[in-house]
Amino acid sequence: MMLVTRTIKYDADRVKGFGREVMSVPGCEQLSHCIQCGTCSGVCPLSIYMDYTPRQVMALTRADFKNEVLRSHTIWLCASCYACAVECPREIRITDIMYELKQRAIHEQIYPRHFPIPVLAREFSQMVLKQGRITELLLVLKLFLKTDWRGALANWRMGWDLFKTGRLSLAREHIQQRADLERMLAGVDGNQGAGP
Amino acid sequence: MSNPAKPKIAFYWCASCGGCEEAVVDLAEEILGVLEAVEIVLWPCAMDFKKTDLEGLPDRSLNATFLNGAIRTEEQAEMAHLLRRKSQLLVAYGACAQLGGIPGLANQFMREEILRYVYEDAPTVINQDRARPQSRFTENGYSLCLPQLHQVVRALDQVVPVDYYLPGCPPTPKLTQAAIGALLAGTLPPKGTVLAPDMALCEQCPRKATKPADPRFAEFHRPHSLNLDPEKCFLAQGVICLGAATRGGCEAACVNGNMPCTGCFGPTSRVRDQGAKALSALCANLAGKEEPAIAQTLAGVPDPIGMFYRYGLAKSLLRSNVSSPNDPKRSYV
Amino acid sequence: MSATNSNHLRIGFYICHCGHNIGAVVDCPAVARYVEQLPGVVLARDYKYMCSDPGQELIEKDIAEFRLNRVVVASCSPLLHERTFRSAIQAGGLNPFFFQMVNIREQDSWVHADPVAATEKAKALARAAVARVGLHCALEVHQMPINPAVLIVGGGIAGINAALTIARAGKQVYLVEREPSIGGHMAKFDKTFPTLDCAACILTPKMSEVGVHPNIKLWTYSEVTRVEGYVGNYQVTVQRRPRYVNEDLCTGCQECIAQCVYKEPKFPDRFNEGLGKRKPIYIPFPQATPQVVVIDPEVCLNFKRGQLTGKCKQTCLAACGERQAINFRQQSQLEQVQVGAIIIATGFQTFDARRVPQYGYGVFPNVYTALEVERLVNAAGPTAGEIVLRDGRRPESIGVIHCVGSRDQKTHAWCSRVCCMYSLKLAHLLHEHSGAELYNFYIDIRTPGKGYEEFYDKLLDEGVHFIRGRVGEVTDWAMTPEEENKLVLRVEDTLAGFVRRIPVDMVVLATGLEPQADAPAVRRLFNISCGSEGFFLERHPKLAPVSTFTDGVFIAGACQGPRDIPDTVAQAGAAAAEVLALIDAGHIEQEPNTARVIAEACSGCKTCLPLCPFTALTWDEARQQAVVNDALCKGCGTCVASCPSGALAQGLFEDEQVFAELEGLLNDSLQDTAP
Amino acid sequence: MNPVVNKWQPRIVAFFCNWCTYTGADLAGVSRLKYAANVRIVRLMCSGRVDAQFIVAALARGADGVLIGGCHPGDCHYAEGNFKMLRRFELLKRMLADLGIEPERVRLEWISAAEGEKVRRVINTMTEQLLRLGPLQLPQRRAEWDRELEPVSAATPTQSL
Amino acid sequence: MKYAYFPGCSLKGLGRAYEESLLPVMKHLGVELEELQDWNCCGATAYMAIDEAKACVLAARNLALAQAGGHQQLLAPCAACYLVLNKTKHYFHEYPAMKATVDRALAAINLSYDGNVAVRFPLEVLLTDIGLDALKQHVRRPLKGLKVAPYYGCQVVRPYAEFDDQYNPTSMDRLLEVLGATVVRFPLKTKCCGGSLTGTVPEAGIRLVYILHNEARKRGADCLATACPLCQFNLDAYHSHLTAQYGPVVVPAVYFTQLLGLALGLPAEQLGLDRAAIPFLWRPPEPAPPPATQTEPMTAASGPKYS
Repeated sequence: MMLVTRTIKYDADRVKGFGREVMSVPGCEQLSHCIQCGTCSGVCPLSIYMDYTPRQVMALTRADFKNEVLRSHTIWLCASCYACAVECPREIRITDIMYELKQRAIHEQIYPRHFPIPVLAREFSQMVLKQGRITELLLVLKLFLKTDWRGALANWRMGWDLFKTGRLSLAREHIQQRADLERMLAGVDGNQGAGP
Repeated sequence: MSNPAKPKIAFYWCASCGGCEEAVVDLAEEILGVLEAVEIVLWPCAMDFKKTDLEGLPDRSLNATFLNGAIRTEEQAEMAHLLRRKSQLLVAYGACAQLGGIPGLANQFMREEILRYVYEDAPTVINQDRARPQSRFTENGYSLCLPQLHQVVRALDQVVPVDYYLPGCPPTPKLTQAAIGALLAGTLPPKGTVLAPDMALCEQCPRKATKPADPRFAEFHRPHSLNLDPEKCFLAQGVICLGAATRGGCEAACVNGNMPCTGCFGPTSRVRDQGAKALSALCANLAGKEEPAIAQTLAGVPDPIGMFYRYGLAKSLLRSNVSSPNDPKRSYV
Repeated sequence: MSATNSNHLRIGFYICHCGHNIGAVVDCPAVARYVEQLPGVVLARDYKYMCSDPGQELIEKDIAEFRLNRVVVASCSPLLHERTFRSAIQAGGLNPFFFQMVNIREQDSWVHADPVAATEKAKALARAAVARVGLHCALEVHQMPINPAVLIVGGGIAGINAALTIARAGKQVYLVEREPSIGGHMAKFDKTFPTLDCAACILTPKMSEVGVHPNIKLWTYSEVTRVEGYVGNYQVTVQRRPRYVNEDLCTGCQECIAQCVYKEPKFPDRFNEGLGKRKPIYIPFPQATPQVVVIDPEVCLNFKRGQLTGKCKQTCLAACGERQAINFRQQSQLEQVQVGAIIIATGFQTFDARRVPQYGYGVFPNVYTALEVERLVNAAGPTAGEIVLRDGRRPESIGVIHCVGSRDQKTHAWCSRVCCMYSLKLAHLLHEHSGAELYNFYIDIRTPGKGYEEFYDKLLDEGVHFIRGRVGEVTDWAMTPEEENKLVLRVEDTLAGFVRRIPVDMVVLATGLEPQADAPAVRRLFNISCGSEGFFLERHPKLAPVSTFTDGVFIAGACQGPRDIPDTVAQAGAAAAEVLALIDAGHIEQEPNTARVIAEACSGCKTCLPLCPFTALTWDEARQQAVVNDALCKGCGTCVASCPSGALAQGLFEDEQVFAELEGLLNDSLQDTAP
Repeated sequence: MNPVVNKWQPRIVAFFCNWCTYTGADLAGVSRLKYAANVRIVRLMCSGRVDAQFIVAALARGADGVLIGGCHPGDCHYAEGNFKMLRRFELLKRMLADLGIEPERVRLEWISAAEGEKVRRVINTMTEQLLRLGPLQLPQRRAEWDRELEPVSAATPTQSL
Repeated sequence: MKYAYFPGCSLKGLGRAYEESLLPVMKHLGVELEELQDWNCCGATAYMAIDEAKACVLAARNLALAQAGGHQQLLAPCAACYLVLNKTKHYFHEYPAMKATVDRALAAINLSYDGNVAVRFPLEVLLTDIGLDALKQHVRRPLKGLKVAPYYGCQVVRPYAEFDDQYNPTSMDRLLEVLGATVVRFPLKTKCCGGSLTGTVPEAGIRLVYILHNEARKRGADCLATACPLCQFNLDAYHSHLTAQYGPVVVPAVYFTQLLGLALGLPAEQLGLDRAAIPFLWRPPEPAPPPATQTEPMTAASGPKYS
């Protein structure tokens, strides 16, 4: 027997004002000018893996379909190569909009559990906050431990390569003025632009 | 001894240099004729009269008053009103009375600035306790009062209504005589008239023929900076002359003295603001087409106010420095 | 201000609601009530549409009934309806210049959102007009004779049509074309959409008619270099470049071409977009008008870098024989003509596809521009209509990319209007000529025109693929075997909702239309304006679409904005009609805003003399004063502003009128003097 | 400052040339661009017609700012009228500065018939600048100064002619 | 000439071969690099995803440090750092709010940034500040016969770089030609290498790496020249995955600075070439005898007179 799901959207499925909110963030203003030409998807190296194409994400965002957008894999697959941003005929900074959407997804805790990318982003930023610099080995280990530890095993050979060629140091990188970071970032309100 | 037959005339001076008084005297022997024809009841710089004498006269008992000088102080304003009341005709005599004149240039500064400079900042002043003249001063019972300086210098008709204007710094004897003549003969033009030709000076300028038909001013000189050709139009020599923007009637006195016209006769009847008009005319014929070139040419006009409003600032549309009270650079009193 | 001398004044004030255009923002009745109590005003009315006949009649009636001697109308821009109301007032028996118009639509109700502020502004503007109109004086309109000859710049389909229309009306036409032949872009096209009739077949007859028409002086290979004068009386200088062939002697037999020392055509052929070759001596294309050969001094052996060397056998001379039409010593010459009106029909140029590098034009040989394809599919083209690619292959699949250099902020923001339709046309022709599989990649299909949508339907029926998506890139790297040695288009099929890679043999770029590179120079030459995108600016988008802000200069065709052939021809007709209406009147009325010297005031200071760009100001030696030549004065008023003793005055813009206007604008105190 | 100032709105008098800037202002209207209602436009045939007298008269009569709009250099409908204005403007600016009038109060802009958007931008920015500068209001200021004449005239009333 | 030098985390870790080749090369060319005192992580793309404001502030600290050190020029060899620092500059100038945030944050640690420090990329410095003609003079061992696929990656030229074309950059091509190498036309020169996706979503990331290798190989390249530590890592470290998934497709991936070093005649072992997992064993032929005119390493200032 065939399983069917409802695909129709009711107005209740929208989060009214979401689109405007996003467009009010620095770098995202141009979204309102989108003509849905699909250039972004056409040049996106990862669009082939996305559940929604970048164009669709633009449309959904503008149309207030917040949940659909923030739950989509698209925003996490964006590798920030900026191809879309430079080719968009309406000069929409799609990459920046993707960042904004990622921030909101993280802010609202609605991204796929154990989905490595947001975890990486979080681990990365925490390490930067604490140490001021990144120690790649630690970062990778944390990532695997927090997502799937089998991944670490699967990659043992690569790890060995890197170690052997002296590219993975166990030394922990950090800056001297670690206190500075805190003082500096204390004034900065978290998630600026991510709205309420 | 006062003779009812003779018309009564008064001469008075306010903020002025006295040059206008000289001009009256310059009537030379003609003055005798005048003295024959009229009775002078007030002439402070020549004869001794008291304000009380004047106040004693019935209103409108003076046929005419020739008042020179601008109005700068309370006292001058008061005298202007008094004379207005006593006279049938009030004549603004000379550039200062007509336009504010040289004293009007003071309107470039706030009164307080002027006082501060004169009594404190001027290099030659020693005045530790920063004393300023007081308007009232009492010393063992005697109380003296000093007239207050007004905020701005005014032309006569900015204080009291004026019937006629005799332009010039000073007016020429010819114009003065003609005016008195017309007064005596009762052939004066309609009130409000300026008693001089209503055509710009160029018309009677001896150098008119040498005026360039296509000036493209690239550089301006100041009269002292080169020795001037006594025949050639000043503009042709790159020296700014306001003759074209100034009422004639002076017989081109300055030009004949090989100096450019500085505008003491004021604008013609069709111009409201002599300086702005002169500026519009002169600048239109500059050579430059871009800001830098234009600015370079205009660097030859270091002091536009002094150049275009030498006599007319008080009577100009803007009248004076307009710095607003909230301007830190300036201070009101 | 008028308050002082208002006793004799009887001013009528009218404020127009213009439907909701003004009425919805400005409280018109309130303004009327306010103006009614201004000095000199005897009546003030508000009315729905002042420009309507009833509106005008209302004014006429009131003038008689209330003995009005001045009229003020507050409505739209004077540039739109000043003449309308002046004639209404004239009909009412008043001098038409006892009138002042107040612009409360374009410059008030349409630009301000706040009704209160807009209404206050309307009051101030009305106050100013009332103050000003009191000082208006009766003026006479000067009439000036108009030269009936017409100059037309550009010999494309627009210029050709305008020229023929005017010539048929019996007027002398000078048609100037930059290229060696007239015909413009249309001559290059194969078929025209949507009817698919052959461009040459419908254009050639018109071209030859231009060539032979007694009333048309055709100057090809020529450019206008100088324009002086004013409406009705322009002096135009035309430079005719040397083609090294005497047009009157050449019969177009082309023997010379056959006999040229170059046995084979060797040089890229502009007319064929470089796809074909020609000899140094050539005729641009078979139907060229005039049928006269041209010698290209850049490549002719008889020249070196354009300079005559005589280092050639000059076999062409021999071929021409005693006709002696060929003249290597020919120099460029200047022609002077007097005309009363000018039509500019300089057309467009196509967008340079190299500016969109991701589509690989100039990198991949098999990427073509649409104009190239027009020649490629043309039976008279370099391949005689065979679709043979630059690399010799015959395409099995072809992709047509729409909107190249259109609707793109980084190149041109505008829609070029014709690309959709010509892309459909080319898709059809390419399919017809090659049997290849056709893909059209579009953002939106725009077919607004008679029979256009039907044509789209026809294409759908022919099985042409339409993929809604702007192509990301054209590349030559393959992911799959079938992509090897192909051009691959990566695009989102936005209707299907996923990304596709589509391999093709040939790519056609539907390049957009843009202003000619020298449009700014032409604009300056004729003293007209350009829009922000660079096309020539019409006087009014709806009411004066072929007029410009310079009287007597008109525009037609794609020089004013992208448009297709039907629209261009229609516009050319409109321009021709405007010109005929202008010159058939025999004279033009000159706005009485000219300058005048007040004789009893002019001191002869000469300040004004050098200021007039039209030499309307001259020196009267006898009277030692300046004098104004009314016919030459264009009424700018620069001299008036510059007269140091106020001895110059300007009709309609007297100093006192402007001062009164300022007084009115700024004197709010009048607000309190309500009765 | 005092409450009066709060509801004070600057008044700008604009002298626009008929061919470029006035038409550009019409275009702004046709394009329904919204801008500050503080401007009052006076139409002249050419910016070259703008006599410096007009500018000072506007200021003297109570304008807080004056805007002059002409064709771009090289585009003047009368060939060079806009240059004549530019030359006057350069000196006028200095003259006004000497009289304490802030340079922002008098502005010369080249605006073509196609630049409705620029009309909007210029008028809005100028309005903002004037709001920051505060009122000029010369007539009010004169009245305030002329009060120093009152005691005298009160003491000795003069019959008017 | 002198530049502040911002290595970034990668050049101390996975990408240390980049630094190991960059420093000697620059030294040899008379370019003085002064490492930024106590620099911190630029924030990179990951941080942008968490908090744009914080990311900008982090990056701004480095710009401020450069300014404090009296530098006008900041050299950022890592493409990601280069982009983030530039992006921060842009936001700093475009958005007053962002500027205010940055100013406030920096003030808290007694630093300030006036927006004037220029962020430079090695390719840019080599081509514009030194110049190819001057560089030519330094080539000791031309890379004769080496076929190189120039791979810029995305963030070197997009979206902020002004020194080269966004669609078809050529600076590396021109450099490699001067070094005597044969540059193959590589249409994927600015395509994405997968970035961090290789680790997080391998099926997506590694496919992108494969495409690059495959196309380079098909075009007969002996190696891919990269200008970004992450690109190099992706192209190099996943070779076993690639071979397992797609068969023998990999070509060596080296930093353009390593090739430059070889051409300048610097000893191969000092260029970190041995850090690659896919061995790059090609070496240029023996040097030609040095021209008489040439003596001590030349500085860019004296450059032109040789050319």
